[in-house]
Amino acid sequence: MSRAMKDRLIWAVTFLVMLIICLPGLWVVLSAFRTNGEILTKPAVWIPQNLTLDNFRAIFGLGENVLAIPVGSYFLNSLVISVTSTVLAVVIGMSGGYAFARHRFPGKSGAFLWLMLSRTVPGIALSLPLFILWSWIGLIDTKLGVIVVYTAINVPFTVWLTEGFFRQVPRDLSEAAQIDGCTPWQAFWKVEFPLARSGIASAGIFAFLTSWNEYALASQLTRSTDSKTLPVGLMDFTAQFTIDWAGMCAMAVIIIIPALILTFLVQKHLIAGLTFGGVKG
Amino acid sequence: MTRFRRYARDHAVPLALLSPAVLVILLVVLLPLLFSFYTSFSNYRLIRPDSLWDWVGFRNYARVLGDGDFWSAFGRTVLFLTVALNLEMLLGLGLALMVNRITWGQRTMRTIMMFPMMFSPILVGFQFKYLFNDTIGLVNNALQSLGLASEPIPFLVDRWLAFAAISFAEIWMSTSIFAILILAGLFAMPKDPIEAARVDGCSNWQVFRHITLPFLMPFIYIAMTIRSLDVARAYDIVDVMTGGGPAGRTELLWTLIARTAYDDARMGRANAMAYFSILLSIFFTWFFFRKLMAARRHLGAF
Amino acid sequence: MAEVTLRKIVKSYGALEVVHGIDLDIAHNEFVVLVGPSGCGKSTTLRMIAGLEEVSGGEIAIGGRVVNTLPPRARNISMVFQNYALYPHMTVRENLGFSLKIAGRPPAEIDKATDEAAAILGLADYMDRTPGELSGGQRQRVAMGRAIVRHPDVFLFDEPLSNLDAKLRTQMRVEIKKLHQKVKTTIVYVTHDQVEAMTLADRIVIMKDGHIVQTGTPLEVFERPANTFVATFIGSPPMNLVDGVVAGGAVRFAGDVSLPVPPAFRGRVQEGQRVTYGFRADNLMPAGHAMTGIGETAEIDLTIALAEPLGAETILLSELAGVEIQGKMYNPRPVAAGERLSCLLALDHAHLFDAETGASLRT
Amino acid sequence: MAEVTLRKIVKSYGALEVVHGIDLDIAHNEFVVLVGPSGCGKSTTLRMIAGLEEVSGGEIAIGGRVVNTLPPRARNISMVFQNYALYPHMTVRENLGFSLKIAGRPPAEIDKATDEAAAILGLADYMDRTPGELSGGQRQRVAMGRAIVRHPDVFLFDEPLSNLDAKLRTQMRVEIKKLHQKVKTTIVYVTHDQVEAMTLADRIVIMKDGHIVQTGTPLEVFERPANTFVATFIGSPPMNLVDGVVAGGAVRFAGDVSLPVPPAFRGRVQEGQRVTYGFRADNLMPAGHAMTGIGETAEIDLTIALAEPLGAETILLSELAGVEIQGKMYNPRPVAAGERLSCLLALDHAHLFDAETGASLRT
Amino acid sequence: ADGEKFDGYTLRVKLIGGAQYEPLYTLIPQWEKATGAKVEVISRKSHFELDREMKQDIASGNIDYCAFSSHTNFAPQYAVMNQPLDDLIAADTIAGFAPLVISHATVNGELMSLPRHSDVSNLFYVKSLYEDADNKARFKAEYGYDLAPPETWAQASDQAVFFTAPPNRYGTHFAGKDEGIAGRFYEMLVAEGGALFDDDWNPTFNSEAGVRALNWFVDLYSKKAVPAGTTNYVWDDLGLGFATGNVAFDLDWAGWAAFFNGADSKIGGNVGVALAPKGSSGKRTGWSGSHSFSITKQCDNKPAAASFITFLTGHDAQMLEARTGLLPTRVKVWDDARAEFTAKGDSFMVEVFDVWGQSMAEHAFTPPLIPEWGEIANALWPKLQAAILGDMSSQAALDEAADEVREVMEDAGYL
Ligand SMILES: Nc1ncnc2c1ncn2[C@@H]1O[C@H](COP(=O)(O)OP(=O)(O)OP(=O)(O)O)[C@@H](O)[C@H]1O
Ligand SMILES: Nc1ncnc2c1ncn2[C@@H]1O[C@H](COP(=O)(O)OP(=O)(O)OP(=O)(O)O)[C@@H](O)[C@H]1O
Ligand SMILES: [Mg+2]
Ligand SMILES: [Mg+2]
Repeated sequence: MSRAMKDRLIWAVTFLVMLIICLPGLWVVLSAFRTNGEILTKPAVWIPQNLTLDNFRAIFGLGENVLAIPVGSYFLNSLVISVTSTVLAVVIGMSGGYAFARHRFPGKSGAFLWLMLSRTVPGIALSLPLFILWSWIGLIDTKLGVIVVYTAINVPFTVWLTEGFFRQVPRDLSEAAQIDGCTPWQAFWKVEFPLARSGIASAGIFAFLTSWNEYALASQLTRSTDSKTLPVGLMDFTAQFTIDWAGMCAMAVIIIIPALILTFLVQKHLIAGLTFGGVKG
Repeated sequence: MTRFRRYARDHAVPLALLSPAVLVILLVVLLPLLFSFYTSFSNYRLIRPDSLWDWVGFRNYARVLGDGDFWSAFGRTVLFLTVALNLEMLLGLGLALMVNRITWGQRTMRTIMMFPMMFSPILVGFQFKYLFNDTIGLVNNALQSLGLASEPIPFLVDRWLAFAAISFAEIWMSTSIFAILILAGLFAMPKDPIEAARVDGCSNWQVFRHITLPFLMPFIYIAMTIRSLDVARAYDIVDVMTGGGPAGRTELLWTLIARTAYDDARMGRANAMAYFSILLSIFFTWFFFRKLMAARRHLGAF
Repeated sequence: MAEVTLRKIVKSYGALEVVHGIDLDIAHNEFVVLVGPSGCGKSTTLRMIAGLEEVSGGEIAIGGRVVNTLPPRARNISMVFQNYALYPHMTVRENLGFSLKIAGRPPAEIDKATDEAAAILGLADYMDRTPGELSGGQRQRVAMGRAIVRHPDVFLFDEPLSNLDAKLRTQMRVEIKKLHQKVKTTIVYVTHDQVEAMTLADRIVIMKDGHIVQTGTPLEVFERPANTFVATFIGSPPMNLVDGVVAGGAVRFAGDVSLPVPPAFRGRVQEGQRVTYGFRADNLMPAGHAMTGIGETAEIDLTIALAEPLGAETILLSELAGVEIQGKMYNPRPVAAGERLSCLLALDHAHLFDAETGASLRT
Repeated sequence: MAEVTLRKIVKSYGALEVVHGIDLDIAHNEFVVLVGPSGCGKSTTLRMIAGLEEVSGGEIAIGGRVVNTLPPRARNISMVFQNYALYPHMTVRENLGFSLKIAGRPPAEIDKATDEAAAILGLADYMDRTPGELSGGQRQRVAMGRAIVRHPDVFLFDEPLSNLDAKLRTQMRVEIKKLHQKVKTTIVYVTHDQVEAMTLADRIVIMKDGHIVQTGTPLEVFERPANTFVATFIGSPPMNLVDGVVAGGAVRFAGDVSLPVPPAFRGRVQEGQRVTYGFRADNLMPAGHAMTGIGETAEIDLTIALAEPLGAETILLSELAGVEIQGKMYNPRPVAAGERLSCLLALDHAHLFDAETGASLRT
Repeated sequence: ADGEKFDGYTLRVKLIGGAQYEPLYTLIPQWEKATGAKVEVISRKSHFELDREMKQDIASGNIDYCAFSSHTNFAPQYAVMNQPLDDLIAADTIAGFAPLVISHATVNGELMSLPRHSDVSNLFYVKSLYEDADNKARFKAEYGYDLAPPETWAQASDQAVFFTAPPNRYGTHFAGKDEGIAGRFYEMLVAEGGALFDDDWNPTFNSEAGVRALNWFVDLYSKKAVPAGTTNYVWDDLGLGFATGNVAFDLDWAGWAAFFNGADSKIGGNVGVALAPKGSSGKRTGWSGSHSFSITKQCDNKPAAASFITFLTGHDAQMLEARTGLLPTRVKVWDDARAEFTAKGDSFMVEVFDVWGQSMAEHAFTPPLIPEWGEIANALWPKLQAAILGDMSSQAALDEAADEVREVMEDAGYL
């Protein structure tokens, strides 16, 4: 088999696998354009009979007798919270990760472990004390409050992840930069940061998606349209006795699309062989 | 004190670099933790604020220790963690390797790969709750339409099927996280040693086994550690899909704790449980941390 | 039997062609040295033979079998990479033994082979270090060791000794020679070291800009360079080249200097032909510091611009017809800049090239 | 003013001490070449001067100021790394201009400086490639270029030319020399190339196992090696060393051969003293192929074991008192193995060393 | 309350959200206009979410709002913050509500909330199945009595088994987890003549009546007359399941009525309604409660809050909700709504209102109005599930549950 053929075959197989993985998700997306009666029924309706935008209309309050879900402000809240906390987590994480990767100091592995352990606390043990603490300092139902919390839950792993990637950047490169007159900060920013950017991008993606999709804590710390995020808004579709699954799916699509776009943009920084050709040996 | 001051002076740079991380964690994790630690010794009930001062000593712990439901949830959680983490790791590794091989349209493929990551855990919960529903669920419908099953399969009821179903949902949601982290690790890999290994007579598998994998191990362990802590997010999924039921068949520590804390409003007892679950997480973390350090040492100066 | 045959091998990176259809037949057990200026395509050629770089055009055969699409492991080769390509996560011992381990050899055999290689390479003290803890030269020796522990059909060496000191390099050269004689393998060897090229090669292949310019035994390429490029590339310092015009059995240069047409070229040039006159520093020496028995000589008076003492000999820089030339003073004495010396040129070792094409006028 | 002073510099990696308290004074504008066997601590020493490696003990001063705790950027040095350490994410142009950009120079100046360096290094065609798309030699040239675009107080070069072909290396050598004369900086240069060491150095420092063994001008170390290590390390092929016993104005070797005590050592040895007799291949030549004017000679008959033709000369391998020795045949003719030749040894260039310590008996 | 003005005052409220609840809020601007006050909805969530939020508010003392959505079954938990309404709401206003509903909203003799709408379950059934002659004949042959909507739970059980034909049809289904199954068990317990507690708050549900009540579920499950997944079902699953026509009859609240009989349902036009069956004690099941509005003790303008909740439970407001099938709490609204349906010719909705009206008036009862109801339910339902799934016997399950409930009651200081 020629190499080109083999490449194509691998491509096709991968594509197939991806498709299978995506199926459950695609079902959700498709459901957004169908009616509840058609999705959840027996016998199943395999071929959608009538695709409709009603679910979306309802979300925006265009249907009859339904109050619009304030998607606009949820969206904005989600965006502000996720982006800010991601940036913060990545910056703080990078700074910590760099310290671990490049500096020697006594108690280093202890600190590293400690940082990890901070993640072991289940949300439940945190959420109520956090709530009380936050209400004392007036952070309840504010975007800032959520941002701080998300930053904290994302920091440990942005630290570890970026640490791993900074280790992969040959030390000689930052040395060369320092010889070239860089301050350690310049050496970091101009040489090590660009070379570790695969890792930083993946940490960023991970942090962003965690914040974007987080529900448990947000559902407690947010109260109103001032701070409620999209996943919390998703629960607007579950009333006491009913769940509007099709509506939820429509909302899901609204949640997924921006995340998809943002991830697509960020992941262009996942690049192979960034350090190739830099050092010999 | 002077020793501390000297330490601070000698290592000012790393300490300064680390301090934001430490601060934010102190604020968001440690302070609340102290509070909840205190409450685990009280009969604190949310709806009776004054019960915060109702000190009960080790009663909560004693009760939790003697609670069969708690221990079966504990065991199930360990099993769930083990199964989900390992499968996610293996599948994620496979996906990452596959995507890494692709040259044409890789960025699009990567985005497709991350598709499940876009789903909020509660959404995933609902999604699989409906997919696995025994009467109107898509899976049952499909199996019956294809003639593979005549009776509806109670995915969310049968002891093992239900466990499999929640594991499946969790794995579906999180495999791509592994994949993307491992993929990034693959991208950071030097390619020289791979070429050398191929010349040294390695088959593709041997290259993977002897070169790629040792390089990836630190990344895999980091991902494992992150995830071992993060599967607590599975709470949302399980809560929506089965709520830990039926009859506690899918009860995990988190669902049990959450119900005790909020539905029962018995915060003190919930926090006692939480500290047991912290112990569990500490064990997992420490385990992976040791592995990580060993893998690092193995990679030497790299 | 492992002869290596390259047929019209082309390599392009995207639109950029860096190897332009080279043909080369390497016999079984031959020791071929590839030389050429930096960036001419030597490493690329080795990497194509190894199967690490896809061939953009042409055919590579090893032992008579076309290997274009075979993976490296199916080609049974060993390679020393120019950039070492050590396994950073393995100790020196593991690095050395890796290929044997992969081949499933018994541990005892592996230990024996690695210990042997380590002894040859002076690495015995470093066996348990990882590459990150080695000096540059030590790393290069590990790279070398990794190649020689095996018994492949073909050895590919890409500047394997460039970071070693002269003494070690001499030792290693001898070891490589021994290895070649002992295991009877085909060797393709890239080097920038003239001495290595001259002493090791059965045949030297000179490349330039992705083409092969000349192939021949070391003495052939040294004594009968096919063109001015080879003439200046082989031999150090490079051959002096001065443009002139043939006039009455001599070549006349600018500034009214002239030198006789060298014996080997008499009858091969025509009156008025524009030629390039070439001779090596070794063959231009101050009278009184010349060797005995050097055949026909011509005498030129030169003003010394700079004298570079090298120990046993001194390089003299001067100027002929506006071109900088170099001569050599054996058994040297101090020479001041500006001193005027009468020098002898050994005409048997002088060359004439076409002034346009640079091709030798010997044939 | 940038003199570099090392005082009892020690470097340890954990428990392993690799540099054992070296002392070295380098004058302003001096060109010092560091040589020594692979792994002896040359790179480590450079890296300590640069501030990349913490000093485990001792003091480093640049321009009179102790710099032990200063970061690299405060030392105003340029360095060529042995492993290049290029910025893989920048083009060649960006790599070259990086230090100037950091220093905040105007773009026009940066362009000018990089273009100039690129021209010198023959990199003009590759300015927009990244290091990954370059050949080994091209990468090394970029590393070199990065150092020379600046005007630092001290240049540190770690084997900067090892991957270049002879011709380019000669050119580069000249460029470095020019640079040194032009900008009047202090240079510390590590090389394994004897010619480089000899031609470039104001002073050569020879290291071994983390110690300095000898310091001196190139001719000094070549002609008056302080001990057998330097004698064999400097000069290629290495000096021949044969152990013997002083007996009546001559040194008697095993197998009843003897050679006269060299003139410079007469009166410095005692009857019966055990010595090592040293002479270089350059100074042992077949009669009839010898140079003129080589002073006092001794004659030995040698059986040739192997002849290695190098072009202008041929290395002859033979044996004296059971030790392998090398001689040189200038203006060579073919020699068959086993041929017996009468050779001349130029006694002015022979040495005697203490057989025990290896120290020269000259002083 | 009419005519009062609260110009410039901003009333902060927390309201239950969700599709069924929100139409009411479209009336809020009217109240704002009438009183000159502004309403700021600071939270709008489903009730379970809201419940968590309340508890957190109580815990943190962070109560900076005036009115909130409550539920009669949950209300006792909010005692710390809940303002009794007796002095705030005019007696004649209260008199307009159904007395039973008002009694459900009264804890320890104090009115804690104004009920907004009620819920109680009755039977929906697929008419065609019951009218099919063949079914009738076969049923009679098998069980010896005529096929008609069940009067007793024993009959219901027979019919469920009779109609079952998996995978396409099951006899019935029930909410099998959370408060759903606990509440269902509780009403069955009552219908079987049992009680959760004795007068001293000792748990007594592990009595014979309790076992009988639980066995009703266990039998159906073991005979596969309910979908196997029913143990995971909550209200939405029941509604969706019945609407697909997979289930013969369904005990459910009135809120689904319009949906079941509508275009999105497979059984539209084919739905019959009947009163919930009786247990062996002759009592009908009637687990009930009302969504309601309450005022906080911390409220800085209680009259405004009172005016607001009175407005939202007023006649017009309830008419609006009744039109969508929600059960009003005002007596007059029952009649007016029924009249309106009659006028529109919607006989199905008229029938629904008749049936649910009767059950609200005669059979509805609430669980114990104590804060621990949630904990009790949580102690109960996993054990009930275990019995239903066959993991343990009914008696053992109830005994274990009783132990846990006893612990709860002890901790809470009842015992
Ligand atoms: N990280 C390290 N840990 C332990 N030993 C080390 C480390 N780095 C270098 N060494 C050792 O220190 C010694 C000096 O190394 P250095 O790189 O200075 O040698 P060098 O003189 O530059 O040799 P070369 O000519 O081979 O480059 C070597 O023996 C080397 O093995
Ligand atoms: N990835 C690449 N993309 C584009 N050009 C490349 C790439 N790799 C190598 N080249 C070019 O191909 C030519 C040949 O490179 P090669 O490495 O074979 O040179 P070389 O003869 O080994 O040189 P050296 O002696 O410097 O190692 C060089 O001019 C180099 O710039
Ligand atoms: Mg090369
Ligand atoms: Mg070195």
